[in-house]
Amino acid sequence: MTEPSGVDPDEGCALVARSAADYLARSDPLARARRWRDRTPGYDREAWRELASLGWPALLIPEADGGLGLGLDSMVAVVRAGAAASLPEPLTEVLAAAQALVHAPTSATRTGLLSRIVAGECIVALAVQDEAGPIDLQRIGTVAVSAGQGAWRVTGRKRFVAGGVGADGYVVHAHADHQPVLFWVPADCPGLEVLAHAQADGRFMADLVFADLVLPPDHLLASGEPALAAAWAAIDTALIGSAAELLGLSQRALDLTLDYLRTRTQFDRPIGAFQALQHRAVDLYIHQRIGESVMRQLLDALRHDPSAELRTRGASRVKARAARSARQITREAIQLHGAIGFTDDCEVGMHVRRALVLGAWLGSELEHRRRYARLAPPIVD
Amino acid sequence: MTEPSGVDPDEGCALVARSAADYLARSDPLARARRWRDRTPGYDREAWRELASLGWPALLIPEADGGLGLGLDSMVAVVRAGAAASLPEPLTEVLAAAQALVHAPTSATRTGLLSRIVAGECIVALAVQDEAGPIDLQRIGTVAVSAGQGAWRVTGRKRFVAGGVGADGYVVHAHADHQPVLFWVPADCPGLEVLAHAQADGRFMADLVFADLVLPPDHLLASGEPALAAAWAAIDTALIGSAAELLGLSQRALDLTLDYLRTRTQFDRPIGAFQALQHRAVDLYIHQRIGESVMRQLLDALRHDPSAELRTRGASRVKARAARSARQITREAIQLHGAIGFTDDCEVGMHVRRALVLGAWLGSELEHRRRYARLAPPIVD
Amino acid sequence: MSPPSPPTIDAPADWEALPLEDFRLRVRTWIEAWCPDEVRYPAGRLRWAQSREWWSRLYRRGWIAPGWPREHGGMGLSPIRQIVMLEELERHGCGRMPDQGITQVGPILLRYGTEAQRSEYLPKTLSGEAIWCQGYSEPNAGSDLASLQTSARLQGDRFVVDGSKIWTTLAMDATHMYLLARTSRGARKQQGISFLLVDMSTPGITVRPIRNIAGDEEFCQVFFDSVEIPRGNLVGRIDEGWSIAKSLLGFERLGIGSPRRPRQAFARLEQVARARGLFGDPAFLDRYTELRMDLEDLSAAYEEFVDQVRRGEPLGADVSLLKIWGTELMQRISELALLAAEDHAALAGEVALEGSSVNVLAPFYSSRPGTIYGGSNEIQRNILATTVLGLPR
Amino acid sequence: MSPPSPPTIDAPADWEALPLEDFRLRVRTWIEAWCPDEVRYPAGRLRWAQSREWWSRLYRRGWIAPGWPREHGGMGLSPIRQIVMLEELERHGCGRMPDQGITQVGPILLRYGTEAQRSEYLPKTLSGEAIWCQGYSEPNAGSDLASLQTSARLQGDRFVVDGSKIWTTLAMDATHMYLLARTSRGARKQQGISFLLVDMSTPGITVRPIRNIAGDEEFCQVFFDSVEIPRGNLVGRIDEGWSIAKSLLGFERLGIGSPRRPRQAFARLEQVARARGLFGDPAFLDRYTELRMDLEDLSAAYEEFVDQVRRGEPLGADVSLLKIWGTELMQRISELALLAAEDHAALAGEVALEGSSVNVLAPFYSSRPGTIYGGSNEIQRNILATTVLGLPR
Repeated sequence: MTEPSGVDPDEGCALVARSAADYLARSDPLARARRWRDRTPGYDREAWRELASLGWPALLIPEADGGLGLGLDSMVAVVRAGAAASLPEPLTEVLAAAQALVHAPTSATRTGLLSRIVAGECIVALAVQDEAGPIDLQRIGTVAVSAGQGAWRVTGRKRFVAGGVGADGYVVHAHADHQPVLFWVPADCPGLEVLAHAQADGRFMADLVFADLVLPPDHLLASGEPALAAAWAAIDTALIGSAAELLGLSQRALDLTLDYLRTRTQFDRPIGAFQALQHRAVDLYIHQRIGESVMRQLLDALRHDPSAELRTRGASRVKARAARSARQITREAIQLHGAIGFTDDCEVGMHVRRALVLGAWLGSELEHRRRYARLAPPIVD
Repeated sequence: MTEPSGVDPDEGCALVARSAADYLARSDPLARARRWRDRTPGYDREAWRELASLGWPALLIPEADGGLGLGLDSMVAVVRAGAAASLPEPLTEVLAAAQALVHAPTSATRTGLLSRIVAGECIVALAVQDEAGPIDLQRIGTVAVSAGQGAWRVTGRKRFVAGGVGADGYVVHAHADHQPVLFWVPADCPGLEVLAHAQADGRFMADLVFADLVLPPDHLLASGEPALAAAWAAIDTALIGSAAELLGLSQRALDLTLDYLRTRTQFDRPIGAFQALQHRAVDLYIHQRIGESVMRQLLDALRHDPSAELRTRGASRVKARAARSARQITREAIQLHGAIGFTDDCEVGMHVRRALVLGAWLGSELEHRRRYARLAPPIVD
Repeated sequence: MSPPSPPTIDAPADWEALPLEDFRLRVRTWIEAWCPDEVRYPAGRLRWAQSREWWSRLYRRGWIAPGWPREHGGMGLSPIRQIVMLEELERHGCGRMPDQGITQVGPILLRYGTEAQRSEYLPKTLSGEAIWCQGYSEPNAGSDLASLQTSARLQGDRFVVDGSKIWTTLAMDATHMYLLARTSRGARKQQGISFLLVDMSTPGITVRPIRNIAGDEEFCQVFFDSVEIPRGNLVGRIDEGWSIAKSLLGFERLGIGSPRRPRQAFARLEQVARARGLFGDPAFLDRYTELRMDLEDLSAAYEEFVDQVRRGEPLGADVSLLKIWGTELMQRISELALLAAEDHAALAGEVALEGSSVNVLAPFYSSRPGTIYGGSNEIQRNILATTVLGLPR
Repeated sequence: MSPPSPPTIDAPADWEALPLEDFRLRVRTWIEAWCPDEVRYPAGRLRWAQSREWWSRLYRRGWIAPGWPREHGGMGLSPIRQIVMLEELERHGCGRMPDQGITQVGPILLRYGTEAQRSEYLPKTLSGEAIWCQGYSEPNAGSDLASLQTSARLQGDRFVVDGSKIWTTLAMDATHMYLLARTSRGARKQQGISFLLVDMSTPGITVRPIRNIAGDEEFCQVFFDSVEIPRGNLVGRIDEGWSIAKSLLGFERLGIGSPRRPRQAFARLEQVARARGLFGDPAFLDRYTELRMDLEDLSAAYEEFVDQVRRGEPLGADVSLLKIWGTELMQRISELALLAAEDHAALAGEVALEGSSVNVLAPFYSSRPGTIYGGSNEIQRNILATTVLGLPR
């Protein structure tokens, strides 16, 4: 993980969290999310530039590359708050894809892209999946062959590219010469077709179809082990970010539900006085708290041991837990709101739909429990 | 299934159910169960003779063999009522083992055994398992070879023989000449060792160890397909019987719990007035009702189509359901009783422990769901 | 596609005279021949525009009102034959039409209506000229329906209605509403409620569709601003509408507890699992089989209540157990379908899944209202606890 | 086996002066050297006869009362070091001794006792001469503890106690009891309760062990028939015992929520699964991993509360969430162990399982009281709902 050189990381994290809270309080992201949903790209490019002016896309980018050089704590704080506020911009998606660049070897392409990302001029998305199901970077679905003079000819297809509609380009995982590689693929590259799929939350995923797309030599970002390491860094960042979003939205859904229970009256009592509902609310609260603890423990552990091994295992653990908690909380939030909870006007629905998307993105809770079982040593000696 | 020749089956079932209720009401089987638990054989041989005088072991034995020739409905009614009353005698066990004899080809051994069973002079147990886990009659664990002059020499071991301690003999599944066979093995046969294992409910299971045990020719009850058919008839009867017991004991545990909820007061109210407990009680009631419906549907279906296929599939279905319901109900019965529910004095514990045993006997709910999935055609066209 | 209009068939004068299985076969054959494709396996409730043709065919056949007496244009079927009819419609995947006039208003007018009300409303309800919606729930009277506040003040020969109703299914398609309104305040809040018939074109009525979480508009809020309703539209006696509304329970509740809807969700789960190749995954199979057996066992319980109807016995409050088990099962099925769909579960609408096209989220969304509407499952549990289990209030 | 008695070790005068990890290592090494095998991984609570030797070793080492001040014979440890001590005992599998004198009576006497009470009881509590049991619950005061009825009438210089206490853990081993009894009736039922110390050998006391569902006798009912107790055995002020009893909550509740007990059950599950060869079964692995992660995630939450203690902050009511999650998780673990054991789950006691010997049912039984005692999980949920979530009472 990147370490800030100047500012104390805890201090940096606290500063960023405060500025995020300020921004979210004054900019009504919920209204923006409603305005943009089901319309490509699903978010507001203007707003993205404002986020960039707050430094959000730069959070995890090293200071040497023009970023803020903060740690995952800062990302978690910001995307968590963003999700609670229904922020529609693809922040986790860009932060994750940028991590692939951060972990790629130094090159002019890398330097140029990172500075454009920091400036808010470039929205980049991560394309690592060939099909649904467990992510497998050994699978050869997208292939690059030499097109002469160091150039590459790419054919194949990438699927489920979150934030991929409206992006300026993609970090694409492919195979060349029996090696995994990462390419930079600009969105306007001839031979690239971007197919938009509507997500449950009103945003869009892309399928990328490469039909004899030709890339210049300098668009190869990394190959071999470094390419794999960079891809996994990006994927883990996406998982930890999605877990943070899930925790943020489930906390918000829980708060809305508790407010409703306190104020809605039926049978001449606030419905929150009914014991059966109280007990269910407590179970939701426990789920939320357990999720928060797992995230906090992971961030603490990564501060002491920023190894890829720990990060990958922890990413699966926290994604599985946060998805589980958010599933329970968002579903019960509908039920405890009653009919109103099923309406589009009710904010709860925003969180329900977002939880559907995040729950499935890059692997369900089930898939991540399985992955964790493969990665983690046994618990009892 | 056997069909009665003279008496109307519904009529017969109703008569038997009434006499069972009478007997159970006056004979305090619960006290007997407490008296005999943890003491071999775990039940009262005197009481067994009384049950026989009521015709219970004869229920499923054809009239031609001296039995009552009633259907599974009658068995279900009686063992269900018996389980609700904590009857400790091995009724399901004997009824099931006798089914193996009923389905075996006619022989003097068969005739003699059936008449002794009807008379209450012979307690017989079924020995079909070589080890824990799914029952597999193709597995060759117990082997018989010729001992000359038609006699058989048996070696091997059978496990988890419910009702096997104190029995007068066993219907034993073995392999001879690469064929499945069923033997009659009297308890006093030299070379037979009966190892007693204490069950959670205070009764006993046996392991049978055959050390060069020699059986005369007429102790071979069946071989080949008829042996398999007879063994499966017995196993299915045991499963349906155990499901009926589970339903009986879970109904009783539920009734005790509802009574407790109505009468126990805390915080100046009957605890049954607390909504969270009400809702949990309702969930138990629903589990119980679903279980009853599955049993009723199975018995109805078998009246119209008494095929082995339907019986085997239905046996797994009803065992899985009844075990599931009884698990939920007995566990919650402890919790809803509070500390008193954890004491030995409280009747609930009898049902909790019996449910542990029946839940595991001849396959858990999980195993029977898997078996059902293998046996049953898909649900949706 | 079937031809535009079915021929007239000589029907036996008395459907009850046919043996039950013959009756079932006749119904099945006719449905298969004449049911238009557009009403089969819809994603949600059918709108009136989608239903019109099928309604009209059933009407001309004389089959639009299975439960009504024959002298009023119904089929005069006994409850069990009504169930057979429902089962055959379900079997063919026929969606639910805006049928509350048939299932609710007709029976109420037959029991409580005046001769004038019957002759005015029954024929046009049959023909589809009058499409009814239900005006019961209010923003502050959901689970606690009896606390409803929409008022109907009697002024001369008219009631003047003010207030609003909510969660009114497809009110935008309806020509009429049957309405519960408060005509006075009694000691108990169930008193003082009256049952009124309302023409939706009356001035002062505004219908606002409510978009739901899935993006559809099935429900509406209906506003009443000094809406004048002729006194003759009062059904039964004034202030005694609550017992009229309650009289429809029982047989209705059996319908809510039918395994039909969870079975549809289950079919969707199977479709997803097949496309994803999950039937070779033992862990998936365990989960799948558990749900499958929960569904089949729901059917066993449902059949038992149907038998009770068959024997002519009234249904007790215990029938609610079907609704609880069935609606919650449908939610559990929809959750497994999401897991089975993996990444596809993030996508809205129809999704291309290894060759087939599936709306993965549809069962998830459509399983939500079931636990809330028709008396929420919390209310059902309260009822079962006190009336069936005899726990203290 | 370790030698019969540990040597005397020169201890640093102040345990707090050692760096935390050094402290942990010292504790660990000593426990490993001196803890007798018979107190490790017991099936249930340790009886006094089993505990005596271990108690005595800890006492001689000066480690029997980690939380007591050093001037009273304790170690004077801060809360976080007490937790380290507990963790190391757990790690080594040390069973819980009859330690209520140390954890409950000592702190109460130090805060509310008189000088005479302290000098009489503290030394013999440390040495194990006085073994304490708790007399709080009554047959009609379980969840609703404040409704207790056992009476203590002040007559001259004595209280005369009548009534009975129940669910008294290991009362048959105890020499003394700390008792809540009613000395008067106030407007609120929490008023009028007093906190008394009782010598169990006083005439009129009868102890009846209660056999539990597993066949063990851990709990007792204790009957009081005109039992005379010196007035000097009153702790704190008369009628104000409720607040004394309540003052022990907080840190105690963290102990109840520790992952120790579910972790023991989980170890049993693993033992069964290994013997049954289930780690190759994908369906089992899914279930196993879910529980495993629920357990690890409980540890994450527990650590957070421990950190709170480490920072010297008081624990809030939210700590109850650990108890709810942990005790219910332990039950879920025990259910999977039953399924994993297949037919063996029918058998009582130690079962031979492919070479190893396992008591398959032990986790099932021992997971039951956790959701009932120490404030049932229902009560805990009530408390969380109203005090933490701010839901209306």
